Amino acid sequence: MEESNSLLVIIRHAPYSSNLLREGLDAALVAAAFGQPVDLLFLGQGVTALLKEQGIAAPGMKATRPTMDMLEMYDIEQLWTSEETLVALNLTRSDLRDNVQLIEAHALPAFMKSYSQILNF
Amino acid sequence: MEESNSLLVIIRHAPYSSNLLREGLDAALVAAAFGQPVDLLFLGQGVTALLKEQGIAAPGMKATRPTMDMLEMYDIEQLWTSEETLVALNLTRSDLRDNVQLIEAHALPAFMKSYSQILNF
Amino acid sequence: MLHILTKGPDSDVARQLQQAIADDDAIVLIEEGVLAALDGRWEGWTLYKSRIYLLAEDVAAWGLGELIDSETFATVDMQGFVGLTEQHTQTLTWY
Amino acid sequence: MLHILTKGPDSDVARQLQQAIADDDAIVLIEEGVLAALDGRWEGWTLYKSRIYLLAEDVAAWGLGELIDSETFATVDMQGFVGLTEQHTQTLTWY
Amino acid sequence: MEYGLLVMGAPYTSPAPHSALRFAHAVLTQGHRLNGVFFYHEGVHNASSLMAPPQDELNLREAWVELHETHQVSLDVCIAAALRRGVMNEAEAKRHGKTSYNLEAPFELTGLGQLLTLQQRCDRLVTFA
Amino acid sequence: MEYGLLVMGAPYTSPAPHSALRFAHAVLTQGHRLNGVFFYHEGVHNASSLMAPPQDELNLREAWVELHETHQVSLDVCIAAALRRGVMNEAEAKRHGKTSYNLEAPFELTGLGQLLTLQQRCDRLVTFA
Repeated sequence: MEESNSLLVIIRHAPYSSNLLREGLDAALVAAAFGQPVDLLFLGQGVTALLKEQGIAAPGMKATRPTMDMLEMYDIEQLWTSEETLVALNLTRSDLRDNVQLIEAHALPAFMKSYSQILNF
Repeated sequence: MEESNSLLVIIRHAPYSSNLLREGLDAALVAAAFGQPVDLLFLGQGVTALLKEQGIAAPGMKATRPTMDMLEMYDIEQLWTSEETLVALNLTRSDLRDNVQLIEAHALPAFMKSYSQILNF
Repeated sequence: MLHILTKGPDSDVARQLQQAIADDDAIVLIEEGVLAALDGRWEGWTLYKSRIYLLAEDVAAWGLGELIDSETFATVDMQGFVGLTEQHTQTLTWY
Repeated sequence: MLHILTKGPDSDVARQLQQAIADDDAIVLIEEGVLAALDGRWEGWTLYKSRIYLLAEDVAAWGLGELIDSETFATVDMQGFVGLTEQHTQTLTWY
Repeated sequence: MEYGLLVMGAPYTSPAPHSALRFAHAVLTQGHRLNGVFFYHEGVHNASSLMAPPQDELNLREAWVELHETHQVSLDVCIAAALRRGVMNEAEAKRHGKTSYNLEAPFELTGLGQLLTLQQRCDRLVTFA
Repeated sequence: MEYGLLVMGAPYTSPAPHSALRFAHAVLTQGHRLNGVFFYHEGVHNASSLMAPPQDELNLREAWVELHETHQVSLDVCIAAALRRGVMNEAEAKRHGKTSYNLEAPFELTGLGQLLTLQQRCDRLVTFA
C-alpha cells in the first residue's frame, strides 16, 4: 500500500447502530470502483460487522452482509482490525470472517501512516 | 414532590454538544407553564450546564445561560445533580450555580422514584 | 422502574444508568446495548444480572447469537419487552 | 498526523484514538473533547501531554475557562488550529 | 393499558425509529391501546414526505402512516424541533415564505404540551432515542 | 494550500457544522484556498432550504451560501445520503413524484466520487462530524 493515492477507510460503528457503517462501506466501494486502492480497518464496535454470523438483518432494516460480501467483487480484499479491538470486545480471531487480518498492538500508528488518504467513519 | 403529576426532567448532555440540553429544558419550561411541578436533574456531561461560567455562547451558537436563567421565572427552582456526577468530572459544589442541590451517592434511585413522571434527555 | 439501555457497556450512559438502579428495577438491553453480553467485566452483571434482559431480535441482528451462552442470559422478544413495560409503572430510556 | 478528538475522555472513541497515536502526532481537542481538561486521570495526559492542544473557543463555550489552569494546557484559537493542520499532512477526526 | 411513544431518533441514522415501530406493533398485538406517538429532537425527520430511501429499504414514514390508518394512532411532531430542522407543513411554509413543504397529514405539528398530555393520559410512555 | 471540508453533522443537533464553518473562515483568513465542502451522512441537512431556526439563531444554510458567494466554495451534497434523509432538488423530486423539494443551488447533489476527488485534489481534507 505504498501507492500515492491509497485510501484507508476506518469503520468504527456497528451495523445497525447508525448508518455510518453503511455510508463508510459505500465510500470504500466508490473509491474501488474509481480504481483507487482501498483497505478497510474495523475498530471499536465496527468489528461486529466482521462477525461470522453478522448479516441477519434487524427486522425492517437492511442487512449489512450483502454489502460486506460485495467488497471482494470490488477487489477490496484486505479487511483489518487490531488486537486491542478484539480484546476490548472479548472476541477472538476465529469469531471473525476468514479474510480478516490482525494488526498487532502498537503497530496501528505505523499501519495508518502507510496510507496517503484516510476517511474515518 | 409527592404530587401525583410531578415531573423529573433529566439532562445528560452538555450545552453545545447536541440540542438535547436545549430541548430538554424546553420540555421542562412547557410543563412548568402548564402548572405541572417540575424538577431538573443534571447527570453526566449535563452538569456542565450548571457551571458558574457557563453561558458564554460558542461562536454562532445560541447561549444556554439565558434559558437556564429563565428556569426561576417559571418556578423551576430545584436543580439537582449527584455526587457521582461531580466526582466523575472532578468538579466540586462550589464550581456550580448557587441553587444546585446535591444527591448523595446511592440516594439517586429513591430520588427518582419520588416522581410520577420522568423524561430523560 | 424498567430501564432501557441502548448503548454499549463502555459508554458514559451505561455508567450513568448504574447510579439510577433501585433494588426492584429491571433492565432491558436493546440496540447497541446487547454488546454488554460480550463483556463479562461489565459491572451490571455482578450487580444485578438476575434482573437484566437482552432483546432477542437485537442479539441476532448484531450477530451475537452463537457467541453468547443463551443459558446464562435472560432474553425477551418484543412481546416480552412489552410485558416488562406492563410490570413496571415507569420506563426510562438511556441513550 | 493531526488527530481531532470531538468527544469526552470517557467515550469509547477516546480509547480508539489512543491506539492510533504515533510519536510525532499531535492532538487537538474540540467540542466535547475539551472536557478532557477536567480529567487529570485521562491517559492522554500521561502519554502525550506536550502534543495536545485545546481549542480555546470551545474551552470558553463549555464554561471551563476558570476551572482549568491555562498555564498547564496548550490552547490554540481557530487560526492556530488551521496552523496545526498545515504542519501535519494528514488530519483524522474522531467523533 | 394505554401506551404512548416518544421517538427522538432519525430514520437511516439511528435504530430508534425501527425499534419504536416494532415495539408499537407488539403493544397492539398484546391487546393494548397505542394512544399516540410524539416525535421530538431528531425524530421529527420520521415525518418527512421527501424521504426517498432505496426500494429495498423500509420507508419509515409510510410505516408510521400505516400504523395511523390501521390503529388510529396519532402522529404528533414537535413544531419547534421540526422547524429548526427543516420539517414543516403547508401553513408553516406559507408563514415562512417557502413554496415547498414536507410534512402532511396524518402527521401533525404540535407544541410540547402535547407530549406532556400524552404522558399524563397514558399508563406507559416509552422513549426510543 | 488547498483545503477541503467533509461535514457529517446536522445543524441544531451536532456542533460539527458550526465548528466547520468557523474553521472555513479561519482557513480563508490565513490566505489558503477553500476548494469545496462535501456534506455526507447527517450533514446533508445543512442544505435544507426548509430550515427555519428561531431568529436569534444562525441559519446554517445561509451561512454556507454566503461562504459560496464570497469565496466560490463549492457545496456538494451526497445524493444517496440526502435522498434517504428527505433532502432533494427539483429534478429528484420530479423523478420521485414529489411536488416539493428542499435543495437548491448553490448546493449541488453529487455522488461520493466528488468526495474522493476533493480529497485527492486538496492538500488537506478536514472532517467535522
